Amino acid sequence: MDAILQTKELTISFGGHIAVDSVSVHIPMKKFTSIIGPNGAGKTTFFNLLSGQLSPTKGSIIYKDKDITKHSATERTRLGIGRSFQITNVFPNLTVLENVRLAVQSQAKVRYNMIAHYRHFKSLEQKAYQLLEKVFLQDKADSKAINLAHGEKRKLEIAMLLALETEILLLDEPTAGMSLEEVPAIIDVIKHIKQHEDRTIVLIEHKMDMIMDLSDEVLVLFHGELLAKGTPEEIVKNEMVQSAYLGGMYDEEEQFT
Amino acid sequence: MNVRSIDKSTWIYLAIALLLFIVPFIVTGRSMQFIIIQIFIFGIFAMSYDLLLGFTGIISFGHVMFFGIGAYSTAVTLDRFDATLPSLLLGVLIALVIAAIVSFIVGVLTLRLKSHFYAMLTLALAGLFLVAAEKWRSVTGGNDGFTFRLPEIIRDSQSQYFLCLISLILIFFGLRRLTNSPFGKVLMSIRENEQRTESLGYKVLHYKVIASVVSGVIASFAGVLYIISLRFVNTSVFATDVTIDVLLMTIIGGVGTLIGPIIGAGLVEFAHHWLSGLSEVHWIFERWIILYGTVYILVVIFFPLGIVGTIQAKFFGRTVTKGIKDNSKTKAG
Amino acid sequence: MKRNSLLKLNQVEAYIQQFHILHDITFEVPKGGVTVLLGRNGAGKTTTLRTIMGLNPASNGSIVFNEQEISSLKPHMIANRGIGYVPEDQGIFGDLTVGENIRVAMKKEDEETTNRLEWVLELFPDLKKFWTKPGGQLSGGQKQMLAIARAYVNENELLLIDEPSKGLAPIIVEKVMESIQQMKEKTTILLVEQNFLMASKIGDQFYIIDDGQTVHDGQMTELKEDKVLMKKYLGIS
Amino acid sequence: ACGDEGASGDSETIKVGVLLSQTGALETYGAQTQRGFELGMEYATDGTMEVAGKKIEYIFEDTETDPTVARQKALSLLEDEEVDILVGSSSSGDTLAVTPLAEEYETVMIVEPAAADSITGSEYNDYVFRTARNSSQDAFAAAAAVAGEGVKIATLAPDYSFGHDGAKAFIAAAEELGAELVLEEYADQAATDFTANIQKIIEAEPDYLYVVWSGANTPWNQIVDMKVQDQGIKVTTGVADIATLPSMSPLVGMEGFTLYYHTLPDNDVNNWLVEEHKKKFDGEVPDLFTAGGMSAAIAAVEAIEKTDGDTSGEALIEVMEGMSFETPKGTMTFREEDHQALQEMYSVTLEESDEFDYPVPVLKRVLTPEETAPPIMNQ
Amino acid sequence: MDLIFSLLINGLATGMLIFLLAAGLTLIFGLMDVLNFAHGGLFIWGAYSGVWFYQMSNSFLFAIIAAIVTGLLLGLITEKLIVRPVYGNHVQQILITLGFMLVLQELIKVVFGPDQKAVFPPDWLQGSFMVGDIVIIKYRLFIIAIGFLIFFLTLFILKRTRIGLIVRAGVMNKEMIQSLGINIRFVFMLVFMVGAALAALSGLLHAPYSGVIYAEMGLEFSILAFIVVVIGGMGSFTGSLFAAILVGLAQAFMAYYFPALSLAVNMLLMAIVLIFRPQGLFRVKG
Ligand SMILES: Nc1ncnc2c1ncn2[C@@H]1O[C@H](COP(=O)(O)OP(=O)(O)OP(=O)(O)O)[C@@H](O)[C@H]1O
Ligand SMILES: Nc1ncnc2c1ncn2[C@@H]1O[C@H](COP(=O)(O)OP(=O)(O)OP(=O)(O)O)[C@@H](O)[C@H]1O
Ligand SMILES: [Mg+2]
Ligand SMILES: [Mg+2]
Repeated sequence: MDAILQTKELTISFGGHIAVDSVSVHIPMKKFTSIIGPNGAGKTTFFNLLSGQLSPTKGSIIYKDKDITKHSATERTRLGIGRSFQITNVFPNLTVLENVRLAVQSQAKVRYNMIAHYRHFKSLEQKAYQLLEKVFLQDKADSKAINLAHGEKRKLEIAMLLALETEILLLDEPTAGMSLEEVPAIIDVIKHIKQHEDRTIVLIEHKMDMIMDLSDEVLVLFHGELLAKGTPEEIVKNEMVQSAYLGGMYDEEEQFT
Repeated sequence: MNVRSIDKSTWIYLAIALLLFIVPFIVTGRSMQFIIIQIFIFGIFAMSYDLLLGFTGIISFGHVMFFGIGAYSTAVTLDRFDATLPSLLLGVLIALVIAAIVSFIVGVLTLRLKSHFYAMLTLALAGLFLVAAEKWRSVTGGNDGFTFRLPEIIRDSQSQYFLCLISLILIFFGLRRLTNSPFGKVLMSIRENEQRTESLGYKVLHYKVIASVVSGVIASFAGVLYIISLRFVNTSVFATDVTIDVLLMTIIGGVGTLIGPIIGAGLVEFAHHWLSGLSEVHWIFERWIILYGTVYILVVIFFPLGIVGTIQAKFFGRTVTKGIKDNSKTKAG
Repeated sequence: MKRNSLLKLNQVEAYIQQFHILHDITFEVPKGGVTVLLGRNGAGKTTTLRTIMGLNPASNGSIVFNEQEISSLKPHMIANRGIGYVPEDQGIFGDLTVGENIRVAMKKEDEETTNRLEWVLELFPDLKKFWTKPGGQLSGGQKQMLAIARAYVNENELLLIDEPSKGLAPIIVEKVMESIQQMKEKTTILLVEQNFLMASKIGDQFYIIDDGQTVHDGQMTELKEDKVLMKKYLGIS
Repeated sequence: ACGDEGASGDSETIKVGVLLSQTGALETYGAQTQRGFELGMEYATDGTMEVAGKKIEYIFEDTETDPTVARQKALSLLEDEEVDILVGSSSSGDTLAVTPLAEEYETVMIVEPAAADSITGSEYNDYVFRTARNSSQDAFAAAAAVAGEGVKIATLAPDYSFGHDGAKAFIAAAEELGAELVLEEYADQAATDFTANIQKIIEAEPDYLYVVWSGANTPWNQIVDMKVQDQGIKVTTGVADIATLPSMSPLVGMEGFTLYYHTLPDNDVNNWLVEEHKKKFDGEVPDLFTAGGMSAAIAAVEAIEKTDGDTSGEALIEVMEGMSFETPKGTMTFREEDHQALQEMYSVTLEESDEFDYPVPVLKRVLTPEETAPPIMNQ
Repeated sequence: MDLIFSLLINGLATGMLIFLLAAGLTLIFGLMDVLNFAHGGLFIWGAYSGVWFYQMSNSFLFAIIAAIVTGLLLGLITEKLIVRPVYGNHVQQILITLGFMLVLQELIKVVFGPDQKAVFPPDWLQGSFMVGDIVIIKYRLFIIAIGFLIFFLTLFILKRTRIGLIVRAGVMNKEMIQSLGINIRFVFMLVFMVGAALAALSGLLHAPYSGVIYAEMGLEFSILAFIVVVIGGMGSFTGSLFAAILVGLAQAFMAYYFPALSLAVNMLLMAIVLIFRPQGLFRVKG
């Protein structure tokens, strides 16, 4: 199994509180890995470490055989690690289209051009528009991002992430607050990427049915430590996971999407 | 907004520029020309400020330091050498180079600070320049300042007018292109959400420093023009009042627009001229500054986004931003 | 039922800036129990709650709470009439500590309130653990817990809760459900919830909002049976 | 180059443009100059407002103590109003922004009351004359009041051009008279606490402390509170306008100098000024720069009379160089070399007065124009 | 030793004076995040009205009350007419408060005349006494005492009530604090008024210290106040106190030991603090 991303004893503490505790994992190339764990287990923090928002107290991160522990968030994005945010994190006063175009522009490496008019780059705008269609947000292309409903902002997040075309996609609860009607569509988008574009995807979610449906492998974080890992089926059966995370909820018969 | 409407606005701007070329043949009074020249100069200065405030979302209280650098570099060069075109050009070159270096250093030093802290640090640095100008009396003449001679060709008012007008037009269109370039869009995204810009793969500090250098160099050039129009320099070119003036012009015109600062400069200069003139009409207007202050207040009430900003938002339904992030929202998250 | 409805919206309309967002919201929340608002993204659920709170005043229609019109009142007055609010974005004061976030919400410091606080902290022990941590540094789920806790510490007649289960681990969702079930003995709850599993478990009756209008209502038990309706408005099959 | 019409010798009315601060921190000075100038015109023309058979008019413009505004107003005076003579202004910076224009338009400018040495020194041009005293004259007056063989002196001055000019000139003048400098201290003029500076002065143990001060944060209270005088150090300074006298009450008994106080000069012009001023302004007496404004007006009128109405630059310069004229401060003479008017200054003692609730300067000795003649600095 | 002690005590007094000045701004700018450039206007109005009453009544106590009342009233007007429409928007705050500052400053000249005015401490605070070889100026002791009094009083109020919390929460998220049943407008108004009253009071107390008052002093001193609030750490009372004392001591010692730098001392201090502690000296705590 080829690991595209690997952590070694990754640790971070915030003033004594150890949020991620010596986590060593392999993220297999072109596979779908999910991370679950109770609230405050350190999932988002783990993402922040991977994407460079935070730097670890200890341990290292290796991406394609290269130690990137000291790289900045910007550099990691450029290397191919892209992420979405759990708390919606967009450019509030720019239009939806501009939000995505900025991501497309970065991907196309049109970064420091001060001379040309932005409209000169027609293809970028088209691509941004296509991405909006992909997440069903084309109607809102000209609205300011701040005016979107919560679920719509989440879709925008996904479109911006897709625009970066990174090799790894780190998705932090992409469907939180998204309506039941839309969730399957987003899942389809994610599936489509996984299958047709050969990306590596890492997903944080609390929706177990989604995890079951999509994952090749599941990692369980608990109090910052790696509690378990395995296939979805193994994980659901794991008793520790049951008591720490699922709380019997998942036993129930009733299941809605 | 489509390509066509952009073209239209470019034409309008060009037409206005053309009209301005005719003005000196109609307005021949040197004093009125001097006022218009000041508007051009402060228009340039305010645009450079808006690149920081309106486009990148940085409030600086020390922008005057670049203005002063431009002013002193030119004045001292002209004073030390003879009053010829080459020494003027040398002065301008020195002004721009020093401003570029200083704005680069200041940018690297300060831009990692957040909002108020950044603003105050720039205030401090500009304050240090003021003290330096005061203390380095042998070169600057201190607070009393000194006068100097100008090369023949730019000595008369007409040629100063054209020099400033051409500079204004070139800088306006230059900055307009810059803000509409992919680079400019990244600046705006920094204004909106710095951290997110970073995670899209942009090196935010680079952008901010570049913006600060461009802005500093232009401000320095405004200082050069100012000193040419005044033929006299003293420490007031480093005074905080000047930063405040330019800040006001930018805000009154509308942050985040380029024509705004120019209109702001015009409005402030004319309001000033007109209101102070009132004091001769009737003694009741001796305290015209009260009216002047009231103008600011009324602008905020009736044109909350600045003159241009508000008009754009009202009549063209264009989205104009407040310029500065509303921290309340980001903090709460 | 008409007599003892606690909250009653009648043909409420609302604008956000120049956009007409709510067209015709009409529903009643009976005293006691849990009323659920359902609907797709952007339907106007959040806006409805904000309109009730006075944060986004209604331009038309009436909002009657406890037989008094409240649609023209200021948000703090509405809150002081006994309505609590857990907003969609949690509304945590990022620079205040967890403790301060709660303290700033507490209207009284009597025994009753202290008891409630203890009960809430038992429900969400994480909050106790991070009592002195700035709210902004909490994990997404912890923030959600804090937002709920903040609304619970006061004695309110009506609680408006916007998507409480969002971002919570299943085990916590269960706890929240339990807590709501306990709460509803004393307090009426108006809930917006996408997690249908949860909504169907604790909801008593529901309204569906679509494009700024209330388009359907009924008892939760009926909805669970009505596959057609669920498909039509909620996309659940 | 241009602007020949501005100085035309034979137009029917003669116009004088006066630049002064009517708003901002220096507006009290501006107001004094304005009153003085108006009275001076009246006096010099015997109320006819005519000189050499022509009508004479004057226009006041507010510089707002801002060099840019000063230049713009000067341009408007020179071009739009076509004034024949400029007068002004209240601040040295404003004045320096305007003097090049005087040269350019070949129009004489009478500087009043700006005091910077450089105006008639390094920045001198032929069209500039000054009725106001300059900082060096202040210093000479002060030195004359206190310095002598072997006297130890210290200075305290604000840390900007005005302070440095004043202190340096005083030290030079005092050393000339045989005094010995023990400390040269500069303080931030905006500071509220002068303890450190005063402490140093006490340690230096001078006989006299000469304070150059202008601006509102006065050090007087602290000098007294820190018991400077109790240590045998005599404080001396220039007495400024009446508004500042109340704040000087801790200094009663001090020996210093002043350039004008209405009771000091003993001559007809001053008598007229005091009387008319009181009459016109509700019993108020003329102040520091009222006399200056009047002197400037008298200088202008007398010069025009001498040229017989010719207001061209050359004609005026020719008659004004070396011209003597009677002012409220006695006879003034424009020195040929640098166009600085030599004038009387007054050595005074600050004493309590029954009339006012503030101390007033009482004449010790009139310092003759020669005594306070500053060095020529425009070479 | 005496020298150092003397510099210390005088630096401390200056620091306290600066703290009094900054205390109001700590509330308005630090806590409420309003870039109030009219603060200097409140300061001079406090000074002039207080001095006017002082000279009318000959009672310094009466003057203090007058200054406070002036501050409260002006604060009320300023908050209602000027600041209320622009909470949360720094750009507009700068413009409108600067405009109001000009109005306030110019109105001073209309009401009280353009001349500077001399002010002396009341008899019981006049003069100085010696302790050993050190001169101690009475009025400075008084300032130090008042400074500490105000510091502890404000701190007590902020700690004891939820006001501090509410204001900070309100600045972060106005809607949420309203949803918690708090009339944030009213709270803001009250806090602003108190801030204005503190500014006015410090204006009055400053007057006998420097011996004269003049209309332009407002802007000069408000910049100093901004410096102190920022290097103190935005909204921390303890921070402002420390920063103010730091500034006072730095001024005193620099003027003695490095007089060449004394013009630059405030700016240097601020630059150094911000470069090495970008968040200010103290983090804000309720
Ligand atoms: N400030 C605004 N300006 C313009 N339109 C807005 C604004 N805020 C919200 N809207 C629009 O109003 C509609 C209703 O939004 P609302 O937040 O009430 O939806 P919602 O039902 O809560 O959706 P979600 O389930 O995604 O939270 C959306 O279409 C949204 O785009
Ligand atoms: N910047 C920070 N400073 C201090 N503590 C932090 C910071 N970020 C996170 N933490 C703490 O680290 C722990 C892990 O947080 P994290 O956000 O990673 O949790 P999570 O697993 O993503 O939870 P959730 O499912 O609720 O989002 C939490 O207790 C949180 O309070
Ligand atoms: Mg998380
Ligand atoms: Mg919603």
